[in-house]
Amino acid sequence: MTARVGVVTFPGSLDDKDAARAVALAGAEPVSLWHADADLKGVDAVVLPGGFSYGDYLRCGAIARFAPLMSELVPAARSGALPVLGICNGFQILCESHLLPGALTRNASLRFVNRDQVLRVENAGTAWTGDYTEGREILVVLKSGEGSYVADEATLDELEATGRVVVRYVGGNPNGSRRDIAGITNEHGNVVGLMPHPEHAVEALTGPSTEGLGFFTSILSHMAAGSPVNA
Amino acid sequence: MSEVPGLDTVAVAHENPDTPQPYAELGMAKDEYERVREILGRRPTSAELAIYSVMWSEHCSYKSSKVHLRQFGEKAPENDALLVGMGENAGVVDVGDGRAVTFKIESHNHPSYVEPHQGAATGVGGIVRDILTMGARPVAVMDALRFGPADADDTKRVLPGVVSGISFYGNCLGLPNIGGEIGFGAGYIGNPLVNALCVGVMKHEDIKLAQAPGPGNKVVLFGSTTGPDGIGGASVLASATFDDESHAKRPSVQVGDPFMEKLLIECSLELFEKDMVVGIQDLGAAGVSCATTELAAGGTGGMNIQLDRVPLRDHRLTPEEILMSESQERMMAIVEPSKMEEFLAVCDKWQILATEIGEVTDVTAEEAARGGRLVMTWHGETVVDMPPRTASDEGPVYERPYARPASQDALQADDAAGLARPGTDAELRDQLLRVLGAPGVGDPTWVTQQYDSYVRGDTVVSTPHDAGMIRIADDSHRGVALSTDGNGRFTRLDPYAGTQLAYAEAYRNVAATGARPLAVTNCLNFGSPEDPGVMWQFAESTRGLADACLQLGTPVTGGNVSFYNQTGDVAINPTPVIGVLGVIDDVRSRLRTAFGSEGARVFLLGE
Amino acid sequence: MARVVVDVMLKPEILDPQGQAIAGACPRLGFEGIGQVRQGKRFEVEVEGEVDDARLADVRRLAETLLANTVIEDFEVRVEA
Amino acid sequence: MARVVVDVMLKPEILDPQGQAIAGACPRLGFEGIGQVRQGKRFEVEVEGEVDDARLADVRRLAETLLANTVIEDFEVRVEA
Ligand SMILES: Nc1ncnc2c1ncn2[C@@H]1O[C@H](COP(=O)(O)OP(=O)(O)O)[C@@H](O)[C@H]1O
Repeated sequence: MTARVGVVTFPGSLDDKDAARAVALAGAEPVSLWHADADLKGVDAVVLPGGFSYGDYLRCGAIARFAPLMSELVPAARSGALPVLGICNGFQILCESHLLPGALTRNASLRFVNRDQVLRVENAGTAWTGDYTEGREILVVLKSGEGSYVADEATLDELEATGRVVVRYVGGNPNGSRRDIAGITNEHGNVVGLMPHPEHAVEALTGPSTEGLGFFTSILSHMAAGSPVNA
Repeated sequence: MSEVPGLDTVAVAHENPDTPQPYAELGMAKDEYERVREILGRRPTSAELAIYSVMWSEHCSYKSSKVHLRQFGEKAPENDALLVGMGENAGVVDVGDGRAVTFKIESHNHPSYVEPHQGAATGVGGIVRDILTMGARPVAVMDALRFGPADADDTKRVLPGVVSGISFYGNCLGLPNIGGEIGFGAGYIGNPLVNALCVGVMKHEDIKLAQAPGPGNKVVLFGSTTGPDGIGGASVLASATFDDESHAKRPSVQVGDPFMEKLLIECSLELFEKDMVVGIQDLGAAGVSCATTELAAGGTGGMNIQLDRVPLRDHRLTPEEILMSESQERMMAIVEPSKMEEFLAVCDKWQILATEIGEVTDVTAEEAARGGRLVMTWHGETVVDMPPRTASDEGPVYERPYARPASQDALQADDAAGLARPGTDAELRDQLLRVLGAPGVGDPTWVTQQYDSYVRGDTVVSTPHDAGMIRIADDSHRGVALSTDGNGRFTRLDPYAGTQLAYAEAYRNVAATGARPLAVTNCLNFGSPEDPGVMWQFAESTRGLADACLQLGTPVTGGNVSFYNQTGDVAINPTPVIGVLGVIDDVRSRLRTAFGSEGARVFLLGE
Repeated sequence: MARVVVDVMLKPEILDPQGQAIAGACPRLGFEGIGQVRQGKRFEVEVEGEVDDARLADVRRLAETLLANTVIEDFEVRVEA
Repeated sequence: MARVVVDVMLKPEILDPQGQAIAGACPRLGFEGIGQVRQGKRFEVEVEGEVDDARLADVRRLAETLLANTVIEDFEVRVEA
């Protein structure tokens, strides 16, 4: 049986359909999850998609963090059992929920930036990056207004020391993120958050490349390898 | 006298026929006011005056442009693809596979000058609701912009604000921005142009119309609460020249909430899918006035509204202010009583406030002949009792005088032959650099980088290409391509040919992607229609577009007119912005504006 | 260096979607008895030298031209105690 | 209804690009003698009933869990005079 990957829709989620398409292209079954249902429908993994949940009012992800679904998701993710990928707004929600350290703040340019972006995969050992090789550069899409990753120096040092920086910007820092960090993981490697959009680089026709698909095939390989799922 | 102190009821209007009324301040001409009195057989109440003043404003009634716009219908080419033509919120064309596409471009020029960010943002919001109202899912936006010279002080205020407004609203709705244009010119100082286009996709059977059939059906207002946004905006803001005084008064601007609009879109689409509405209208410039009169006029002609039920953000609002409010992100639906419960449940799911504010009524034959009967009460007292059709469809129509300006000959005589030619390599180089470095020619990445072009995952072609293209279905490779173009300088020199050139450019841009041009929308940005020279430009421009559309076989399906783009008596260069939509059976065969491979041969086609 | 604070709030008649979203979230988070919430901006401006009337007038002008959009916002200037 | 104000500012060690942009614009606009500028948020929260210590504690909890992200922001709660 193929893996079932939930894609959560919050009020204001925008890239949910796109994430579901990427899941399907990778060969998994996308399952839509609704923010107001405290029910993960027994999925094997979850994607928190991009968008402007609750209009990004107050702070990006600040209100979505309190959705009923999150009360199910957070403990499962924290324990290491449930793989969760947060993309863009999803990354912001993961930080606001304290599943990942640090925070995302206004781009240094103070403007929204939409561009094709090269990333270097720094950690190919997470649930979502196993199909890449370490050091590989991939071309995906970056589109965000509050994508500047910040954390205190001690946290940054620890992330580096423990290999928890998952992807880094290459070819110029687009938003002022500390140490060019584009994405990070938790200590179990099951929760990954990144600002750029791998799900917009899955089809040659509509994306700058198909090199983002690896995030979605990785979770299938991870399942197949019999890693703890909903243990 | 009325129970509510100061309330101007129909009874009060009868008792005090001679109370002076501020029709002029509301932008109404004396003879228009007299006509209202004639229609009603008495003086209007304040609420009725509010309705007529916004509905008969240039912005809503097209009173100066109507006689010219008619050509688009009269000269329309035979076209089997047209499912809904001009006159509805937006035109609808058949694109095959049982799918249809609706698209339209609209201006938000004056509000964007007053408050660039909010003005442009709410411009996007408005056109998106127009498309939604047709029953379609909005799938992409474009924007055509004009500013004063790039180094002018006011441009530094207006341009970043407009771009951030479009970016903020469009991105937050999850609509990819697939193209547009930016131009600069002296005349646009104080008169920036912000024209926003939206395209939506639906199945043929999903087409919705603005009508209120079936006596007993409920009138439901849903979306945002009503506040004092842009009160008087429809007639005062959108139709009057900016002089220093009105600038100082700074009318209360409309503020957009794209998050609310996103919920409204999803909520409405679910309501459509579950077949829970029989008629629907978005609340645009003329708010509740427009929605009630148009829905009633499109249905039985009869409607009762309890105006005090309209949920307010500011409890001090009077009936006439509620009627004129331009608060954003609101819709009005006509719902069968048996479906009300389910309707409210869907709204609740999307956290959308929905309020029943009245119902559709029957009218007698006599009332129907007069234009129907719309009655509104305020805490039980009647403040409106009027034939809605007289406001929505039977507004004034002007045959404005027009004449070719005497200066036109001199303008045309001053042609390129009189310009100095570069004599040396250095001069040639200098000229080339000046052209390439001109703000209107240079790289627009500073702007386009702020727009999300990828969201929805269906964008096949977008910036920097000449046209945008999106895939419109998951189960086929069908797509549509769109381009907007306009050139105020050409149109100034020759309004007839200049408009045709803009159309031809948009047409070529679409054709060059591999799509088949199918239909046209347009936003006509001009100076004051009261100036015969401007009116001549307008007449020539519309004639040019209608003739060209007939020749190339693409009907005009809708559009928008923006007059009074001028400072003092100096009008902008006439700037019709033409949008062309084409269809492509297989997006995988699309072409882009780039040399595909090394060694390919390059041909120049045409003269 | 003295510190001058500029508070910028949306005019009361202007829609404040952020404030509304926050107020809407309160009951869901178990905060009862919260009425309207409005969100504005707070600027902390450090000015050189003494804050006399002329200096304050400067900051007021700064607030008017740059910090606040007076079409939709009101502002207040005060010296931090 | 009483009004409680919550001021939220970025922690001093967190970069504030908005404040920097404003400070940078000042000399260009002819404002001299402006040092650092920092931009934060101001919330005006209307609470029902009297503002006693329990009420204030509520608002402080609201600030801590929702209005501020204490990873990067500090906040202050006070009753508006
Ligand atoms: N330039 C134009 N060309 C063709 N149709 C137009 C043009 N301007 C307006 N229309 C049509 O007139 C009708 C009324 O305009 P609309 O913009 O819907 O009014 P409102 O401002 O109330 O939304 C629409 O069907 C619109 O498409």
